[in-house]
Amino acid sequence: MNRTAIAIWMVVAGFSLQFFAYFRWAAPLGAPTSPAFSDPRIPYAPAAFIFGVMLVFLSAVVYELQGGGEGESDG
Amino acid sequence: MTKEKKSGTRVGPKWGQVTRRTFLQGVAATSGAVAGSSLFGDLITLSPLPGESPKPLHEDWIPTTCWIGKQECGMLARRINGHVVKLEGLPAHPRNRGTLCPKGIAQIQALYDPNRVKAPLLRTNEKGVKGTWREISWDDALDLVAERIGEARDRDPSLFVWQKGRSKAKPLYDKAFVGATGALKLHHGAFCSDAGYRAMEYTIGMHGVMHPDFKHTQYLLSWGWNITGGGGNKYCWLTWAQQLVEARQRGLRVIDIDPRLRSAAHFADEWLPVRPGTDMPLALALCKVLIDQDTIDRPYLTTYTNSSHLLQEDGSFLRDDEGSPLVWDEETETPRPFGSEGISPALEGVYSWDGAQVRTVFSSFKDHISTATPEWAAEITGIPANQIRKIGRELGDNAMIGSTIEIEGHTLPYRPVAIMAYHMSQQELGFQALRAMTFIPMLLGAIGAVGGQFTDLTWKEHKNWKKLDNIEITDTPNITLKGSKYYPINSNNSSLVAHVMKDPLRYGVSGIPEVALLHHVNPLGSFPDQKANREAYAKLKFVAVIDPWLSLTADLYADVVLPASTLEKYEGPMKGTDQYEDAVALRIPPMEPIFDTRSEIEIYLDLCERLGVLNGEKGYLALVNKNLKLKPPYTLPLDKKPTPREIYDIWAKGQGIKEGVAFFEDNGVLLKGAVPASKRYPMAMDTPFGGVVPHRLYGESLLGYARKMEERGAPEIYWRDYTPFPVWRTPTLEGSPAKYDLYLTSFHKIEFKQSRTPIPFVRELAPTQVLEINPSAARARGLEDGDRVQVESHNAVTGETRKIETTVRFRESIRPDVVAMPHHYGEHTKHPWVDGTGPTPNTLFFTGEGYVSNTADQTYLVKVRVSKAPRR
Amino acid sequence: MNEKKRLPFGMGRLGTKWWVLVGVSLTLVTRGIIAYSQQASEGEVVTGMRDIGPMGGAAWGLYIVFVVYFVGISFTGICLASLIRLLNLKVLRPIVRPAEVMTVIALILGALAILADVGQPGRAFLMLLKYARPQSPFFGTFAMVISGYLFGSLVYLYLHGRPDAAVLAKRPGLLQRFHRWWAAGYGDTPPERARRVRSSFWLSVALLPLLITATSTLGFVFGLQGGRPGWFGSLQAPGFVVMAGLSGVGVLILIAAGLRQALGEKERLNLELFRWLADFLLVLLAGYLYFLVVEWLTNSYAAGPSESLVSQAILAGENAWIFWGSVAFLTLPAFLLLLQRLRGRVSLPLIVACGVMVNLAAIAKRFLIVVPSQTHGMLLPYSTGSYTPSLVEWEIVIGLVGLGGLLFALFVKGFPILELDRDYLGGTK
Amino acid sequence: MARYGMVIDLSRCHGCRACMVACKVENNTPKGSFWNYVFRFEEGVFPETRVSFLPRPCMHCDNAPCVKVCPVGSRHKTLEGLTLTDWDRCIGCRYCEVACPYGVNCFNWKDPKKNRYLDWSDPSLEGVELSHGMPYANPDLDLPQGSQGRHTAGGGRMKGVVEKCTFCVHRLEKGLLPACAANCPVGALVFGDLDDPESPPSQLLREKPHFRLLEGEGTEPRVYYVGGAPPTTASRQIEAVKARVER
Repeated sequence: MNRTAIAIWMVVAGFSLQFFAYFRWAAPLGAPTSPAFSDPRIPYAPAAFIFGVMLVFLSAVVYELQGGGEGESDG
Repeated sequence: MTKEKKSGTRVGPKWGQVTRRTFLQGVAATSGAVAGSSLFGDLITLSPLPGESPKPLHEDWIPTTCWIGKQECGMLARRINGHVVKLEGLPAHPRNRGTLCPKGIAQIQALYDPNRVKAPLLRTNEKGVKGTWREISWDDALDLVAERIGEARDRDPSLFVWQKGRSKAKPLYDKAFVGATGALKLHHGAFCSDAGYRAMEYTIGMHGVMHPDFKHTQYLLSWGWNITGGGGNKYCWLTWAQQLVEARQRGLRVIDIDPRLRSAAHFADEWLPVRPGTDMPLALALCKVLIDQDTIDRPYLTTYTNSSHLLQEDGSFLRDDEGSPLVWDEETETPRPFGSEGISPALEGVYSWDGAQVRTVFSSFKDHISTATPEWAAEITGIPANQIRKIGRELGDNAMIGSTIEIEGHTLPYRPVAIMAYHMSQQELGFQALRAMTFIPMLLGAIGAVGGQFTDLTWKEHKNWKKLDNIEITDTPNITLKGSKYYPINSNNSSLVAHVMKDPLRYGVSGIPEVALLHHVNPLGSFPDQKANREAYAKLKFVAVIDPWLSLTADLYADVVLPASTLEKYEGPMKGTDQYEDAVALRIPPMEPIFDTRSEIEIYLDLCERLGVLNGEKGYLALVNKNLKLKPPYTLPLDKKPTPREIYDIWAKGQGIKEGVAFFEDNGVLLKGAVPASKRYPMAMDTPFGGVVPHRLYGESLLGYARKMEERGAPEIYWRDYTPFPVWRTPTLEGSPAKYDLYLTSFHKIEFKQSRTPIPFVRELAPTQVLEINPSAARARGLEDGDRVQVESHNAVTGETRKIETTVRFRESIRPDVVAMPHHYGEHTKHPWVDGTGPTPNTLFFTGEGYVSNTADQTYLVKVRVSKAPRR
Repeated sequence: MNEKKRLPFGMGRLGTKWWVLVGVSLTLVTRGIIAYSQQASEGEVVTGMRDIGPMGGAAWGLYIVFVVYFVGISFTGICLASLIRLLNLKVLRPIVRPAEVMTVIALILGALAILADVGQPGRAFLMLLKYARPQSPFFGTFAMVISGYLFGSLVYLYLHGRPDAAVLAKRPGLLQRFHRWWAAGYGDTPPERARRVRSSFWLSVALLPLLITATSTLGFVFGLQGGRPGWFGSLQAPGFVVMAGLSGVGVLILIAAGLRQALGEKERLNLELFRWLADFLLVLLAGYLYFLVVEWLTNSYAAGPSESLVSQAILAGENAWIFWGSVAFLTLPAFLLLLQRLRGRVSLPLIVACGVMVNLAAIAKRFLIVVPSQTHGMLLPYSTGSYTPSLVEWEIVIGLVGLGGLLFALFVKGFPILELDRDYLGGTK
Repeated sequence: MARYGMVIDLSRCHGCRACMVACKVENNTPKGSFWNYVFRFEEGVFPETRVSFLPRPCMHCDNAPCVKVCPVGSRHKTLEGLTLTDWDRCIGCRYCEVACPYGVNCFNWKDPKKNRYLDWSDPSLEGVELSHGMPYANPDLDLPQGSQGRHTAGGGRMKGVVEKCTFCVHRLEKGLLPACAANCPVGALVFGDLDDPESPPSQLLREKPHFRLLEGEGTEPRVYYVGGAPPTTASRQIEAVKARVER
């Protein structure tokens, strides 16, 4: 896969992760009337959200560091 | 008792089906499972560690009776593994019906308070300074105390004085112990409402201070009554509060008469901020309004009071040869003995008889108060004349004179107006002020009527009714000055005791006690005039103190301190009535004492044993039998020292309870059903008012006292207030120089009232001493809320001044010429929640001539000046 | 040349001034650690904070003030860096790296300040990853500001540092492995350069809105609270953004001035650059003063009774000296900078003084936002509360500032604090 | 399912503060921490003054600001209408505390074991087992509560977490009233199922005009007041307690 595709894929995946984590997996939004509002619907949804944010930024790293230059990434 | 018995506090359906659970032990669970709790705080959780089996907890409920206050509410102690974890109200108990006041709940801390006296203490330093102590064994302590008491008693029983604050088992302490040892007995009476008690005993023959018939009263003068802050007569707080609220929901109107809006504060429709110490003129003016508007109950006055008695010129009753007082019979136009059949006595009138002029008491009273107009009273009391008239009119309207009501088949007078008063008798003219106030329901015919004026819980003649009428004056009084030419009527603990101790010869007292046993009493802290008390108690050669905490008195003057239990003991029996329903209860120890403390009964049994007065026909046990009214076969054997539990077991069986004390251990309280109208309403009784008739509008014997006192050479200051009708005069304290421009009065708080104990929960609610002052008065002195101030009191008789420092607290609801301080600060020592909480106002009050009533009862009123505290 | 053999910008050489900086910082950090261990063992009873209500305290105090302050600084750092790159502002180019470093360090300090504040710091990480709720405005602070934004800034710093790292990676020495790791094979080839430019652009594009969102979220932490008079309001978030800009530019001025002094880089960090920064400051000051007037007008015109109590406490009560002090420290710089601008002069000491003043004003303003609404903004008639930071709180906060200095000092010695010129070491290439 | 609430009859309240002490003993709250607070107010200028009282438990709001802001869902609403704190989850950020307009939250500023009323570790109490640093600890409080089995009952559990009134969730489970309501000597605190029209609080609400505190904040409290008026800016607090935590 080429670096642009990977990067774009990561950005899309990251934002999707953020979206789903925020709106679908984390504790629901709205007037908190029951215990359901205190627990994420999927465990560790907040971690997924943060991972999504990281994924978006990591895409830039991947984009730049993806093999193909003159040196090997030893990072 | 199992917890299923606890009822009355359930909510709807349960959401979880939890019945009896095995509890995880808190300690094991938390501390066991905590990992890495150092730097980042406790890391969760409660599941027990593997291999650690959860300890089963055993829960049970023990019924008992509150120890902290005076009204003895029923309690349930929740125990876990034998230790009390909570005290709740006992639902069945009429006085509190499943609830407790803040002190009641808080007393759980007393059970575990490590600042209590935990073993008998022997003083190791000189007296008069903070004590240093050595713990000794009970045997050594009791031996020492008994030896010193015995040694004094052998010389003269009156060298031994027993003084109590508040005790809960009169038959075993006041009567049996005092009886067996022949001790001179002192108590807190003069520092309580005793002037009021004497006034009621003398005027209507009942023991108590005025309170209403809350189920029926419609119009209430709340006169210095401290419902929201402190309690009242008979009960310390809770029962009155419950009844007041129900009455308010029913539509009771409340008029609050008080220099400081506290009494019934939230529940008052109108506030009359009366100048302190001027209640008598207000009462007299109200009497005049009632008479002027003719809202008086003539049949009651004629039949049940001495209003119709004929007075001779010299102020004595016109009597027949047998000495019976005479009334003017309008039928025959002759004087006839009061109470004769078939006569129609005149209430008013001036008649000639036997060449002399006689007039009825009522006519004389009318003359006496002819100048007591609302305008006159307004000048003195600060209450506008039209407001006095309005209250008088409302009293007259609400009294519904002439109306009756049917109760339990009795047709009874219905007069739904009453006065509630308690410690407001603590003023120089307190005795006469209370008499004047009693005249108001007397004129309205409300004494003992349905909805009317009540005093005691039952209509039973008090022994003082007759005793006070028999004028007996002795030339050799003891330190109480009872029967002396100075204070002939007093509660056998005049507030003069300290002064007499200092200078007995001045009052003709030949000797003072040498050995004292102080039972839950702290005169140095809780009686006014700390200075006089210090000097007096310094004269005692040996002082033993029975108290759970180290009181100021104990710390300064005790030789031995005997640590008493608090709640954890058998004690009683205690009345459980709330006026309307009768009950009797016992105090049951809800758990084993933690410290080496003993119940007072045990202490007295041991002391009597050592003194050799336990057994025998006149011994302690015989007196206990007598005072508990124990009848064979349920009497204590006189040759064997019983345990307190055995005493109550026999008592309970004697009451017809076959389970004995176990009944109370299971139920806490024995309910005796509703108080019947025939006991509750005097007019429903076979002899109305229990035979206490006529009520004394005119105090003939008071005049007699004055004459005899004068005859024996007592100066006028002592006898001037012994007048047959209440006579207003300017109180002595007004003689202080003008710069002492504020009245200082004191008050109680619900957090401490009658508890005298350093309990952290309530100390936190009311942490420190303050001086309440009206902001306008404060600002005129350059003071702001929270400023430190110096309060200096002045004695108008001796010129002495006293000073304390405290903190200003603004209150709009106080007369601008009055400042007020709460009690119960600075009375105990060696307790982290009491040390440094501030001075007691008792430091500022004076006792002695001018600052006691004619019945030697304490005045809690003094002129002071308030200024910014000097910088240190 | 001798110059060429040595590492640039004082890297690797530990001079006296550096040791003094490190020594002072370490002292502060040590004191902070001691203070924090006190707090950790005794609990936050060692702070001046107490419960709102009967206890009459403020539940948030100096820690939260500095969370807001640190995050604000970081915002400006990355914001300026992005703008400079996006708009290719040549004059300001030299402060791009200091700004990026400032961002990362300030965010770390912000995160630590939050840890200092919470009662269960050990738990906080786990519970937040497990349970964090988007509905809580803190979600923004925790998830976006601290994690997302910190990560983003690190990526930004990292990628922009690669060319320099690549250059330095060629030099033998202690730091070679570090630089080699950082360079990650960057060869400065034209495609790499192109990628560099492209990713840089997109990163900036991605960062800027995140920044505004994140900083606004911090405003929402307060602005969404209807129950605290003085907090609720739509101006809260934009106000936070502008104030963040002020404090950030202020700190950047100090850093730039410090570097100019310490490194003797009078050419790269020239007065023109400071003029630009001063202009930024002036514009932001004007903006903020506008907000201030609007806020004050609104409050005095139609504030509810509780709002009035809070503004009363701020304008005339016990906090008045802080308020009027901050107003003075905002208007005085504005006046001085305007005067300087009109006279067409550039005075470095004056600009530095303005930087110091706006930072003090920023801390003071944050204090006024956080505290009086708690102590004086009670909607039930509790007695008025009070809050005075305790010594422990000051020590921890100053320790954090010290930690910032320490991290900066360490960075400076390990990586070029100013971007290397294109032809740097060109000869050896 | 029952949805609980409380109606406070101000015409009955004496301001005696027994509810505050009952709460303290039942819930083992540490020094300075008042889950239920009874205001004593004074209004007016002499002689036209008025004294009134206002008990303030947690309002258990239906639209609770504290629940909204809690970052970790420790503060939550139960199906029974209670607003509870899971002290196993609380991270101690005190956001609930600043969000609450009623001032009901209590943070454990120090280790509760070291914040008890007396030094219960005194050697003279050797025979008494201490739990949570006190001799009269309520064992029910350590148990998980409700359908979710969360640790929500009691106070003084651990350092660095926020606690507040739970309406005595552990007592409700046993079918008992909250300690304050069960004890109120004058029946001013009326507790029960507000969804049940026959429950005592529902009946009281039908009979008397009522209000809730800070109605304008939109918090929808489950605590109602009858028989009085809300405090105003003219209400001066008198006789404030000593709510202090010291080092």
